[in-house]
Amino acid sequence: MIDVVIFFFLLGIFARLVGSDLRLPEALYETLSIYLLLAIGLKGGIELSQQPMLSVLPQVLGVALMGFTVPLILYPILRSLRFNAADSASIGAHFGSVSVVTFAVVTAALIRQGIAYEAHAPLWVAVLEAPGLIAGVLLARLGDKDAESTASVRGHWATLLHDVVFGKSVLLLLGGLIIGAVAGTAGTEPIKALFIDPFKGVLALFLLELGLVAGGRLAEVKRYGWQVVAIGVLFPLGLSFVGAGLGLLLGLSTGGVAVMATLAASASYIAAPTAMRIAVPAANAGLSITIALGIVFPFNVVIGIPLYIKLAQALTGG
Amino acid sequence: MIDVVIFFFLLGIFARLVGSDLRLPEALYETLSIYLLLAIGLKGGIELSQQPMLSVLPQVLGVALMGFTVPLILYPILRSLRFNAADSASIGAHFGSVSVVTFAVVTAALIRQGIAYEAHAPLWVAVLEAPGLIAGVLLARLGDKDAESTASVRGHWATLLHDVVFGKSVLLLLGGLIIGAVAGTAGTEPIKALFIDPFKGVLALFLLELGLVAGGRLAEVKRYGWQVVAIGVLFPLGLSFVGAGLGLLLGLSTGGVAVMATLAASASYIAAPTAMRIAVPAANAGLSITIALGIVFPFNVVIGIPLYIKLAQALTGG
Amino acid sequence: MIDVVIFFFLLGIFARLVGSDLRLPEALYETLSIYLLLAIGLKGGIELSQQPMLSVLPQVLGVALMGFTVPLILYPILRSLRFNAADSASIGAHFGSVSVVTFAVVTAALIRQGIAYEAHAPLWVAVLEAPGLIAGVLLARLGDKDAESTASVRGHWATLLHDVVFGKSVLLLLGGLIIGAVAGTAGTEPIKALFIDPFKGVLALFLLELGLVAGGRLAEVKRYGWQVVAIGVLFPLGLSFVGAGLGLLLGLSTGGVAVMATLAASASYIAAPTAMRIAVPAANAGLSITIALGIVFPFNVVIGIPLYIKLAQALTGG
Amino acid sequence: MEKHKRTLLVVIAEANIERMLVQDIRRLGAAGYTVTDVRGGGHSGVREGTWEADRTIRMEVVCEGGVADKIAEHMLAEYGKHYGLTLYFSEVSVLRPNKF
Amino acid sequence: MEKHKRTLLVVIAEANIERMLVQDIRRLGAAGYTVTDVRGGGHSGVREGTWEADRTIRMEVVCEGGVADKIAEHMLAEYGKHYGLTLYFSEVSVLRPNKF
Amino acid sequence: MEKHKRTLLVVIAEANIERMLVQDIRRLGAAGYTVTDVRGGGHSGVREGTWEADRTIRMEVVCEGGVADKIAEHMLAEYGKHYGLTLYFSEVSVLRPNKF
Ligand SMILES: Nc1ncnc2c1ncn2[C@@H]1O[C@H](COP(=O)(O)O)[C@@H](O)[C@H]1O
Ligand SMILES: Nc1ncnc2c1ncn2[C@@H]1O[C@H](COP(=O)(O)O)[C@@H](O)[C@H]1O
Ligand SMILES: Nc1ncnc2c1ncn2[C@@H]1O[C@H](COP(=O)(O)O)[C@@H](O)[C@H]1O
Ligand code: NA
Ligand code: NA
Ligand code: NA
Repeated sequence: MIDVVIFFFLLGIFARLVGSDLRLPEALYETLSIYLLLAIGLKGGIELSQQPMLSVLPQVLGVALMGFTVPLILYPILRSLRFNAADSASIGAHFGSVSVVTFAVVTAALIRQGIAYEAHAPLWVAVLEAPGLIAGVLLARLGDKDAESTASVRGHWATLLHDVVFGKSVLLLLGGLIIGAVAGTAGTEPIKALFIDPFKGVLALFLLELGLVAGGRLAEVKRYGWQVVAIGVLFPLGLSFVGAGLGLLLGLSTGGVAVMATLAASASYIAAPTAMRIAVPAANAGLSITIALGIVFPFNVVIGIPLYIKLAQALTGG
Repeated sequence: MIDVVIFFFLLGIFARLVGSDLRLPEALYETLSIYLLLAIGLKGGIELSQQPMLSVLPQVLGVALMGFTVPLILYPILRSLRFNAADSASIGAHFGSVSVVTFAVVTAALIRQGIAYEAHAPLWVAVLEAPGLIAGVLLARLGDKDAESTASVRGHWATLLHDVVFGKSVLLLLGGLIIGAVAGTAGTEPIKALFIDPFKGVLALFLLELGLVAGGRLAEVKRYGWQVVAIGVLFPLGLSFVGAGLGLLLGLSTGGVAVMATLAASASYIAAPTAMRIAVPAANAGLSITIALGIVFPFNVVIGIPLYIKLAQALTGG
Repeated sequence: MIDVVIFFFLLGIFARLVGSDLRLPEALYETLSIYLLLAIGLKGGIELSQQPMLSVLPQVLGVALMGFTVPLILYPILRSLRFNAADSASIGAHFGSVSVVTFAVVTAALIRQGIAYEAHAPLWVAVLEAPGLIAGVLLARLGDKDAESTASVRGHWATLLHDVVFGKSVLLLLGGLIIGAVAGTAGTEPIKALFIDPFKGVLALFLLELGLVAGGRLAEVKRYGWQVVAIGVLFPLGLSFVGAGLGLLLGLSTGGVAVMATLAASASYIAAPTAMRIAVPAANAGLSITIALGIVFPFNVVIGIPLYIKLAQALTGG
Repeated sequence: MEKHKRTLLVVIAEANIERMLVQDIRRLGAAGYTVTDVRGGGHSGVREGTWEADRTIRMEVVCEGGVADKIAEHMLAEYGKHYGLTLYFSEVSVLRPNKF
Repeated sequence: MEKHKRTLLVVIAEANIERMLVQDIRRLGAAGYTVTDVRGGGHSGVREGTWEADRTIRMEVVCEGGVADKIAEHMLAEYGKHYGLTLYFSEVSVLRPNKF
Repeated sequence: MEKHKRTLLVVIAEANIERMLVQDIRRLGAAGYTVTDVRGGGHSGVREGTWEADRTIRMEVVCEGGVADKIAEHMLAEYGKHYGLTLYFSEVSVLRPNKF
C-alpha cells in the first residue's frame, strides 16, 4: 500500500497538470521547510543523546567522502553526454548533495514497514549537504577558467563554505540535532505536540507543495528532452548502489543501508540550486532544477525508495 | 450553549467594529482555507471508504440539480426587487454555490449535539460548488446580451467550467475525499495529528479571520440599505426549506437533512466571487459579497444553523 | 536544566551572529504572535471561569498602578544619565509595559519546577500593556513642549488610548480570556489540540524568531555603548523587586510573586515601539528597541527569570 | 553606454484579472512584465487585500511607446468599465533595446 | 487616445505611519494611492521587515503636480525630522484625466 | 520648494543575487535602495516565486545620474550574461538633494 503522503504529492502534480489555480503561499512553503528541518534534526538529536558519540565519527567521514565523490563520478559521464563544463559540474553537485524531504519519505516508509534504522541518520543528512557542492564548484572552476574571472565579486571559497555551513538547511538540522541531544527525551517532551506528532501531516502538506512545483517543471522536461529523463532515472538507480555500498562498509543496519542508498540517490533542490547559482553562474539553473525536482524527486519518492529498501534487505539479508 | 468557534467569529467582528489594527496575514488566510478544504475532504473520504459507492449517486445528482435550480428561483425575485440582470444572476449564483466554513460549523454543531449525519457529506459540498455558478452565468448572458460582447477574451464556457472544477476549492475537497477513501482509516492514521485533531481549533482561527472580513463589510451594508439585509436573512431561511426538502426526498438522516438545509441556505464567498468577477463583470462584486459575507454568513453561523437543525428534527422526527 | 525553548532563542541569536541567511517569513512571525496572545488568553480564561471575579479586582488596580509608576521612577534616572526627555520617556514606557513572551517563559519555567501560580495571570498582562505607555507619553509631553506641536495630526490622547486598548495585543489577550472564561473547560475542549497542546512548541518557534531579531540588534548595542547594557541589566533587576513587592502586597502565591517580578522586569517590544513611534516621534526608536529586545529580553529569558523565581521563593518562603 | 527610450506602463487592477492581463500583454507584443501584490484605495473604496476577493496587483511593463498605447487602450476598453483599474505611462530608458 | 500629464509621487516610509500618510494624502486632495510592503536601506540603516517595528512601505500617488507638491511638503514637515522618509516625483501621463 | 533632478534606477533580478546587488549598489555610491518581492515573466520564462529558486526581486535606487550609470554598467557586465536581469532608468526629482 502506497504511503498516504505520496498521494499528496500526486495531487499537487495533478493540480499543476490540469492547470489548477491552487498555489501554496510562499510563506507557507518557507514555514513548512523550516519546520521539517528543525523537526528532523530534533528527532535525530533525541536519539543521538542515547549514544556514544565516537561511534558516529566513521559514518560522518564516510558520508562526507561520498558526497564529495559523487560529482567526480558523474562529471565525466555528463561531459560525455555533451553537457558543458558548468552544467556537468552543477548537475553533479545537485546529486552530491541531498534532499531532506526524500530522507523524510524513506524514514517514514521504514517506520511503516517496521524496519529499524540508525536514529541519528539526520546527522548524515546535515553532513551530506556541503561536500557535493564544494566538489561541484571545484569541477566548474577547473573545467572553465572563465568562470572565476567573470565572477569577480563572488565565488570566494570562504563565502561558499560559509553560505552552505551556516545556510538555513545545515543550521536548522544541526541546531535541531544539538537541541535534541542536549535536552533529551524528557527535555523535549513539552514541544513534542508541535515538532513530533504532526510531523507526517506536515510532510504531506509539503509534498503537496513540491508536487505543485515539480508539476510545473514537467513542461520543462519536454524542452530538455529524453536525455534529462534518462539521467533523472538512471543516475539515482546507479547512485543507490554507491550509497548502499557505503552503508554496508560502515556496518549499518538494514534500514540504515536503505537510508544511505536513498541519500546517495537523492538530488538537492534547496541548498544546491542556491549555491550553484552564486558559485557557478554559467550553469543553466533550469536544467539542473528540472532534473532534481522534475524527475529525480518524483522518481525516488514514488518508485525509487521501495526499490532501495528491497536492495538494502537483499544486501543485508534483513 | 453557543459553540466556542462562534465566539472567535464575534471577536473578529468586534475587532473590526471598534477599529482595531488586528489583521491576519494573507498567507495565513490562504493556509487556513487550504487546510480546511483538505481536512474536510479527508474526513469525508475516510468515511466514504466504508460505504457502497452507488448509494451516493442519487445524492450527487440531487445536490447538483438543487445548486443549478437555486439561481433560477432567486433570479425573478431579485429582478422584481429592481436589481439589474447581472446583479440578479450574480447574487443567485452566490446562493446556488456553497460556503465550506458554514458546512464546517453545522457539522461541528451536529457533533456537539450528538446528531448523526452522513459522513460523506463533504462530497455534497464539492458537487454543490459549480452548478449554481453555471446557472448564474447562463442567466446573466440571457438577461444581458451586452455582457458577452464586452467580455471578448473571457467568458468562454470551457474556461469557466475548468476554473471551477479545477479551482482550489473543488480540487482540494475532492482530492482530500479521494485520498481519504483510498488510504482509509489505517492509511491516514499518521496524518491525523495534523488534519483531524486540530481541525476545530483551525476552524476557530478561520472564523476569527472571517469575522474581521465580515465586520469590514458591515459598513457596506449601510450603503446598500435594508433590502440587502432582508435578502440576506429571508433568502437563507427560504432556501433552508428547499435543502431540507431535498434531504427528505433523498431519505437522509436527521443530521443529513440539517446539513442539506444549511448548504442550501449558505452563500459562497470563495468560488462565487472569483467566478462571477470573471464571467459576469457587469455585476457589482461589492453587493453580492456584502450579502454573502456581511449578512448571510453571520446570520447562518449565529442564528440560522440552530434553526435548520430544529427544522430537520421536526421534519424527520429525529 | 535549561528549558528547551531557551535553546531555540540561542539558536536564533547564533544564526544571526554567524551571518546565516535563516529568516522566518513575516507572515509566520505575525501568525505566531497572534497564536500566542490568543492561547495565553484562553488558558487564563479557562481558569478564571472557576474563580470569584471580585477577588481579582485589587490585583487589576495594583498592576495598573505599577505599570503607570514604572516610567515615573525610571524617567529621572534616565535623565540623570543624560538621555533626552523623549528618549527617557520612551525607554520608561517600554519598561512600564510588558513582554508577553517573557511572561510565557516564566510560566513555562514555573510549570516545569512545579511551582503554582495564579492561573488568571494573563489578565495582569493585558492590564499592564497600557498604563506604562500612557505615563510615558505624559512624561514626553511635559518634558518637551515642542513634541506636541510638531505632532499636529497625531498624538491625540483618545487615539493613543484607542490604539492600545483595541490594539492586537490587548484585544487578543482579553478576547481569549473572555472566550475561555465563558466557554469554560468543556467548551474549549475541542480547540485544545490547537490552542493548548502545541503551545510550548509554538513558543519555541517564536523564540527562534526573536533570537534572530535580537541577534540583529546586538550590533546596535555596540553603537549605543555600555550605558545601554547597564540599563538593560540593572533596570530589570531593580524592577523585579518592585514587582515582587506588589505581589507580596497583593498576597499572591510564590509563583504569582515570581510572575509579577518578571512582568515588572520585562520590557515591551510589540505594543510599546508602535505606540511610542506614533505618540513620541522625537524618541529614538532604535535605542529603546535595542534595550528592550537586544538586552532586556535575552537577559530576562536566560538569566533573570531563574533569579526572580528564587527571589519569590525567598520572599514567600515558598 | 547608449540609452534607448522606452515606455513604462503601470497597471493597477484587481488580482482577479491578473491572468487575463498577462495574456493581453503578451499578445499585444510586450516581451515581459513584473507583478507586485499591493493594496490601496481609490474611487471604488479601500482594498486591503486580506482575502481573495480583495486583492490588488500592480503590473509594470517596459516596451515601445506604440505597444504601451495598444495595451493601455485595450485594457481600458476591456476592463475599464467594470473593474477598478489605474493606468499610467512614464518615459524610461534602457540599455539593451532588443530586450524590450 | 489623448494623454494628460500628471505627477507620480512615491513615498517610502516606516510602516508605523501608514495610516497617517493615507489620511494626509486623502485630505490634501489625491483621489487614490497604492501601497507595497518593501524592505531596504538608507541613512538610518537596514530595514529587513521581519517584525513589526522594522517594516517599510512604499506608497505611490498619481495626482496633479500641485497636489503632489502639497503632499510632499506636508510630509517632509510633519515626518521628515523623526522618521525615515524617502520622497521622489516623476512625470507620468494618464488617459482619464478626471480620475486623478 | 526647490526640486533637484536625480535618476531612478530600477533593477529586476532573481532573488538569489540580492545580497550581491546590495553590496554593489553601496560600493558604487548610492545612499539607499528599496527592494520589493515580485513575480513576472520575460525572455527566460515565467517566474512565479512560490519557492526559493523561483523568486524575483525589484530594487529601486534614487541617485545621481552618473552613479546610476555606473551601477547599471556594472550589473550588466557582472550579471547580465547568466542571470535574468531587467534594468531601466527614469528621471525623477527630489526635495533633499544631499540625501540622494
Ligand atoms: N491616484 C491614484 N494613485 C495611485 N494609485 C491609485 C490611484 N487611484 C487608484 N489607485 C489604485 O488603483 C486601485 C483601484 O482604483 P479605483 O479604480 O479608483 O478604485 C486602488 O485600490 C489603488 O490601488
Ligand atoms: N536612495 C534611495 N533609493 C531608494 N530608496 C531609498 C533611498 N534612500 C532611502 N531609501 C528607502 O527609504 C528608507 C528610509 O531611508 P532613510 O531615511 O535614508 O533611512 C530605506 O529603508 C529605503 O527603503
Ligand atoms: N519588458 C519587461 N517589462 C517589465 N518587466 C520585465 C520585462 N522583461 C522582463 N521583466 C522582468 O524581469 C524578469 C527577468 O526577465 P528576463 O531576463 O527577460 O527573463 C522577469 O521575470 C520580469 O519580472
Ligand atoms: Na545525493
Ligand atoms: Na447555497
Ligand atoms: Na515591565
